Amino acid sequence: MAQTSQAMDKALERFSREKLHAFMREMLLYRRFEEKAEEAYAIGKIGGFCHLHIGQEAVALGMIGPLRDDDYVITAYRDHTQALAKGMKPGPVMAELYGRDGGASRGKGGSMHIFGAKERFMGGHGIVGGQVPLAAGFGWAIRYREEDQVCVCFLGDAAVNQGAFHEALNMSAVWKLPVIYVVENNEYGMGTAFSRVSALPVVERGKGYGIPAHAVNGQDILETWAFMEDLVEEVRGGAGPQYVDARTYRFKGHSMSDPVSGTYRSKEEVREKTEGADPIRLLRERLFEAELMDQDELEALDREVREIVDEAAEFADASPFPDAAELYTHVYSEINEHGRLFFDGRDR
Amino acid sequence: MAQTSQAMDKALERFSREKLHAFMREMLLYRRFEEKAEEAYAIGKIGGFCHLHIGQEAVALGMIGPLRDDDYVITAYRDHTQALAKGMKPGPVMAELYGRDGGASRGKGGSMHIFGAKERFMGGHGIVGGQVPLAAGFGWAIRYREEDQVCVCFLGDAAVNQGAFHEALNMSAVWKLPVIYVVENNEYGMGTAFSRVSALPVVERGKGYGIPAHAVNGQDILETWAFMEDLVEEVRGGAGPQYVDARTYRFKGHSMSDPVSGTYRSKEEVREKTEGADPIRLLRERLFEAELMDQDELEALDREVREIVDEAAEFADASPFPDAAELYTHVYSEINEHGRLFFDGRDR
Amino acid sequence: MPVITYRDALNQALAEEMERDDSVFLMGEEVAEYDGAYKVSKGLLEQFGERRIVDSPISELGFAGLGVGAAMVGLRPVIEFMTFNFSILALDQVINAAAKMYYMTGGQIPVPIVFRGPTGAALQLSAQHSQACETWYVHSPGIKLVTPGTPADAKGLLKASIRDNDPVAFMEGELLYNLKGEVPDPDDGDFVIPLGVADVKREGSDVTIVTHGKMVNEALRAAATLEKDGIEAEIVDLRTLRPLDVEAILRSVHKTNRAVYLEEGWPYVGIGSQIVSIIQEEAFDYLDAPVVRVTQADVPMPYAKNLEKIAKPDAARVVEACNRVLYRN
Amino acid sequence: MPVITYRDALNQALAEEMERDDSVFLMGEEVAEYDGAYKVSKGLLEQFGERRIVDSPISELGFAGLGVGAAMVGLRPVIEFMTFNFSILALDQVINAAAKMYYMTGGQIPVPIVFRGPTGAALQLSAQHSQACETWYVHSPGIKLVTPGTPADAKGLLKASIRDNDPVAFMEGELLYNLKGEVPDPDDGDFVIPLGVADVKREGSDVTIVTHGKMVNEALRAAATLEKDGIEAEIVDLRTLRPLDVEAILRSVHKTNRAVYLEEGWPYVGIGSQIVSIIQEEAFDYLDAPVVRVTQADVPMPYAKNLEKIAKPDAARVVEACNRVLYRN
Ligand SMILES: Cc1ncc(C[n+]2csc(CCOP(=O)(O)OP(=O)(O)O)c2C)c(N)n1
Ligand SMILES: Cc1ncc(C[n+]2csc(CCOP(=O)(O)OP(=O)(O)O)c2C)c(N)n1
Ligand SMILES: [Mg+2]
Ligand SMILES: [Mg+2]
Repeated sequence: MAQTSQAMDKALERFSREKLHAFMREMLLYRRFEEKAEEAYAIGKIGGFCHLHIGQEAVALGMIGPLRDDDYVITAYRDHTQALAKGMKPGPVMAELYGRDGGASRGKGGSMHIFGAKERFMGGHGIVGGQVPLAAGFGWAIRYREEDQVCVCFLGDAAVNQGAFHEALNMSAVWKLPVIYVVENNEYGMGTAFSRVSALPVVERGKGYGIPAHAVNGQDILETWAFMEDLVEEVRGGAGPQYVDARTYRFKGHSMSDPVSGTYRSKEEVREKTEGADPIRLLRERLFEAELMDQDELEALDREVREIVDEAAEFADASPFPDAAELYTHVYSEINEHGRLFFDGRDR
Repeated sequence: MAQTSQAMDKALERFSREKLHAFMREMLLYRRFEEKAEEAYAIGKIGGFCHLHIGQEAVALGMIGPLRDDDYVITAYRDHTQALAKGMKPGPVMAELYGRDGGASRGKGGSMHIFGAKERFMGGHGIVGGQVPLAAGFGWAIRYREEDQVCVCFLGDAAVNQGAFHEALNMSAVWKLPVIYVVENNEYGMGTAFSRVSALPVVERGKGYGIPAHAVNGQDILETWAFMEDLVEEVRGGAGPQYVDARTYRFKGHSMSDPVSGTYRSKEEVREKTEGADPIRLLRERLFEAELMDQDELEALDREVREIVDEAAEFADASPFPDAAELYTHVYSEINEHGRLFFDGRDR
Repeated sequence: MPVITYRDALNQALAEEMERDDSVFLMGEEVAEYDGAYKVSKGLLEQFGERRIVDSPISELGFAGLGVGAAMVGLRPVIEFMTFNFSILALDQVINAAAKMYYMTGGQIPVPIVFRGPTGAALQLSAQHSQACETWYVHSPGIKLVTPGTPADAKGLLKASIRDNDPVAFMEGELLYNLKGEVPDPDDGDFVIPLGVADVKREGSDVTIVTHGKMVNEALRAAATLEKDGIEAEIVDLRTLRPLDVEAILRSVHKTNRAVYLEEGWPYVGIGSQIVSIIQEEAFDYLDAPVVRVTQADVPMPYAKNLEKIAKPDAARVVEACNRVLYRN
Repeated sequence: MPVITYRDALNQALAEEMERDDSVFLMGEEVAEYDGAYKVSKGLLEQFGERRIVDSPISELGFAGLGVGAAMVGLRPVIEFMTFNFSILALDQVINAAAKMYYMTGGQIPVPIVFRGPTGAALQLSAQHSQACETWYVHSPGIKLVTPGTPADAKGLLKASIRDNDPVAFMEGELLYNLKGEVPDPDDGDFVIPLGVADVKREGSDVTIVTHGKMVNEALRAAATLEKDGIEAEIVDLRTLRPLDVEAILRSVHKTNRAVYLEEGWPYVGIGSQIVSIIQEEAFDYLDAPVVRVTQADVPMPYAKNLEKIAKPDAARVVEACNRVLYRN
């Protein structure tokens, strides 16, 4: 106990009080944002698949926070909080979930396809593992241009069984691409425990590529942030690709249409995790214990982020649905002057 | 020198004189068969892509010879000698290269698609890596039926960079399938050295799956055979999937249309290998040295296999081209009584 | 006749065929412990055990190929794609292995496998999850393609597909799983619908609506509207796209002299283009108007509810199309 | 004008565009050290170095995706598939990433990439290596498809494709690489052919042969035969299949009232089915006979020389088809 507590203190020392408060504020923002999305989904304002990141906030913040604005981030469909972490405004993100014209992707992408080109948040991808080669492409472009950005590519634990992962990791190693592959290892792909479909644990699955593998406690923001801060500098300095097993847990169902627990994981398991491994709670306990934050401060932060989230929802609500004419915009970025590009008369 | 010589003797001890002669005879057969194919290709009797196995005979023989008749073998397009090793008759194999009705696949498959269902030689596949999941399927079926066959799946070194390889190896490990994946590591995929497109050597590329990895000198028939004899029994006994880096060398160009050497490998390198690592020469030297074979015996064996190969070529030559009506047979194995299955009138 | 859902009809078909033949097994993501992402395999794990109901890793290319391999040596795999959208990753094994195997082995090795799962759009699943995949599968000889639009067809055709000795792509629909309809009682004997037989879902003499899959239901809605206007539409549900019941199409066109093709997918080189081509070539003199096609808008599927709605073909657009071929405005 | 091969025309186009724009690079199997499996990139490694001419591992899905990623952040990758047969493995990245990206980002992220390589059959390469892949690529909105049949078209269209801001599939032919033809001298200025403009490769008034890619040359042979018989065939080479020069097709059909579609690929839901559908819908009253299609036999490509020959569409069959639409026997 005493030892743990000491260790905690040590970890805290690395960060200023402001920074630690900012960590709390950010993670609260992500949490409240997702809760708002959950609410909105329940009343039909959001449709389709909607995958919440609740429980995994310390991965998003810790792995993205230390990046520069011009670094790249890409992930799968569970993408809301990563988008926020990379600097996207909550309003356009929420409006995208609502499918409105003010959405980041003009309402065309939805929950699974949040993009912020300006913020270098590169989506939001729906095919499991599909984003991994794209990330290698960003890394390729960085090297090609002889620049010093890095790319962080998130993927789920289940995605390591995709061929795309294998091919991309090998290429990254061969060409020493500045890409950090972060597996958000929440132990399950939908209702399937990782260990049931993989003979080795996540951290070992990067072994065949000559890429350094790391494991980190993804529920501890102090650990994820510190780890990433160091790693990013190494990669920026030319260390080449990295593979990170970020151990975390999904508190909610796979998507809004799936149960939180069931045949694939027990209520007890979920309770144990939500109580014992909540990144926000863990940070709070440590900050309170070290007297770096008190209840009032916490509540003030929470009020602040709730307001932001409410505003985001209001922004989304106020944003119009896309005009019908938008159906045919953005299919091509270049409309060649000759020939027919569309084959349905476009007279809808 | 003395040491090497002793080691040789030791390896020889495992096998009877008859067996050792059979090794020589088989490898000579493969060699002569391929040389005949080369000849036939040069005069237009064989067309398309034709990939010779010359130089790699000790892999085919050593890895297939120890199998039972009811075990499965599958490989890529470089498939002639594996087919022979699995018990297919040289005549139908040659006739297949000639594209004749008497060919193993009735002339429809050609060099890249030799199949012998009866002999459980499962092809002959043209998409790099494509045969690997199929092999897992054979392993699956063996387990499903609670039988005790094993499957040997050959693949080229370059094929380990395919996603199919990754996905199949993981599944094999999860389900403990009785499949031995043998990488015929001839150092090149067409004109690309393996080390240029992979950050780790072949033997390390199986690391991420929890599958035992082995390396063997693929030019030494005594080694490949002994190794496989033991391994097959382990796998038959339930040891699960295995991964083998069989180090070998392709003496000819990638296919008949490619140069033997060029920008990607030097003449010197090829000369060194063809002289120093020819599996037939190596065996001959050892047998002669140990006085287990003499020049006359060798020549008799060679005459014998040349005759077989000549007969195969005669068989192929005498076999008619497929009848035009064969164009539409074997597209479907079941012609449903209703509806149209073909859409070109079939009136050609 | 009992009224059951399309989902339960599929479930019955699977259970009956697995009961009947030990070589049939089901593999795919979430099919076992989770009862299937859309609960099609509900209860089957309990009934048949882990040997035959198998959760796979998310490795579409890999497990499709594993299935092909298993079929090559005599098993009868049913491979579930959670949706056919993801099957594009597996297409190489479907086309280059499954579809071509029997031919390139000169008839030595048949591949009796079924690839099944939903195709096309559900609701607001956006561009990567809303694709009708028929064209990719049907273009290639060597494979059969089945697209049932009702519970009875789902059951009878899945049973036939599992018994078929060739690779069959069997395309369902997320929005169909809850659809209810009459399906013969299992106690009344084996209910199998042969591949290659279209079904006239509604008789009519004024215009033919040819369609397949879930659009059958949209066609029925359109026909109901047209009826109020005195127009009797005949609905030809192709049910299987390869083999294709060309005679059924021609029979109806000979009667009505006007045809509309309705499909969920994109227009360019869609199934409809092929049907138009057949009608044009084989019923040229019977046509009183060019065949009109109703399809998804020629765009990736947008997420926004209002855009998605106008991107999808619907009954109203079918009515318009029928009016157009009838030269009514 | 200089006469050069189709291969050299492509090589010139690559070199000129790489010279012009540092963001263009070429990646694929064997493209660098080996000068390309078909020598299209001969000398480019020497000229542009390893940074821009890159040998990839045999990882089609991976390097196609890497290319898409690089394009998303502003590079202009040219991704070579050794042949499009192997690109089926990469189709997910082509369709689900490249083609849909601009749309699902709401116009934030264009994907200026070219996927190129040979499609269709060469000689006796058998089922897995002889597939015409047009249908798979053109069905999906968001991608463009270019199929040049001559050296000049190869050069002018490849340059346009590289400059285009959308994903372009650029399909060549193994049997075209040695084809010679006139190509404007590079010293006479930039030679670029806009996408979407068909080319009448031969004028005629009796029958229209619409075609694309390497079949253009087969059509020319057929026209020469027909000419001896007093039939003047007009050959409309589409050159690009998306965008499609519909006007050029209609113009010719209005003149000849008869049309044949010739393509290398399979018939079922082939490009021809779509062209028939367009002609039927937009030139219904101009047609004196149903459009006839000439395609590959609806079978996987056989290896045997004699079977392969009859499986492929050829000039003789085009002549037959023309006679059929002309009601001559
Ligand atoms: C190629 C592919 N196969 C299947 C799916 C359906 N699917 C969506 S998410 C998912 C589970 C992914 O789990 P994981 O990668 O661990 O990410 P997590 O959801 O846990 O964040 C599946 C099977 C898909 N989107 N893409
Ligand atoms: C998926 C795929 N990509 C590319 C090719 C073209 N190709 C045929 S063989 C080959 C090289 C394979 O090398 P390797 O696996 O080492 O086998 P080897 O030829 O050395 O026996 C390539 C690139 C192919 N057939 N399939
Ligand atoms: Mg997970
Ligand atoms: Mg090799």
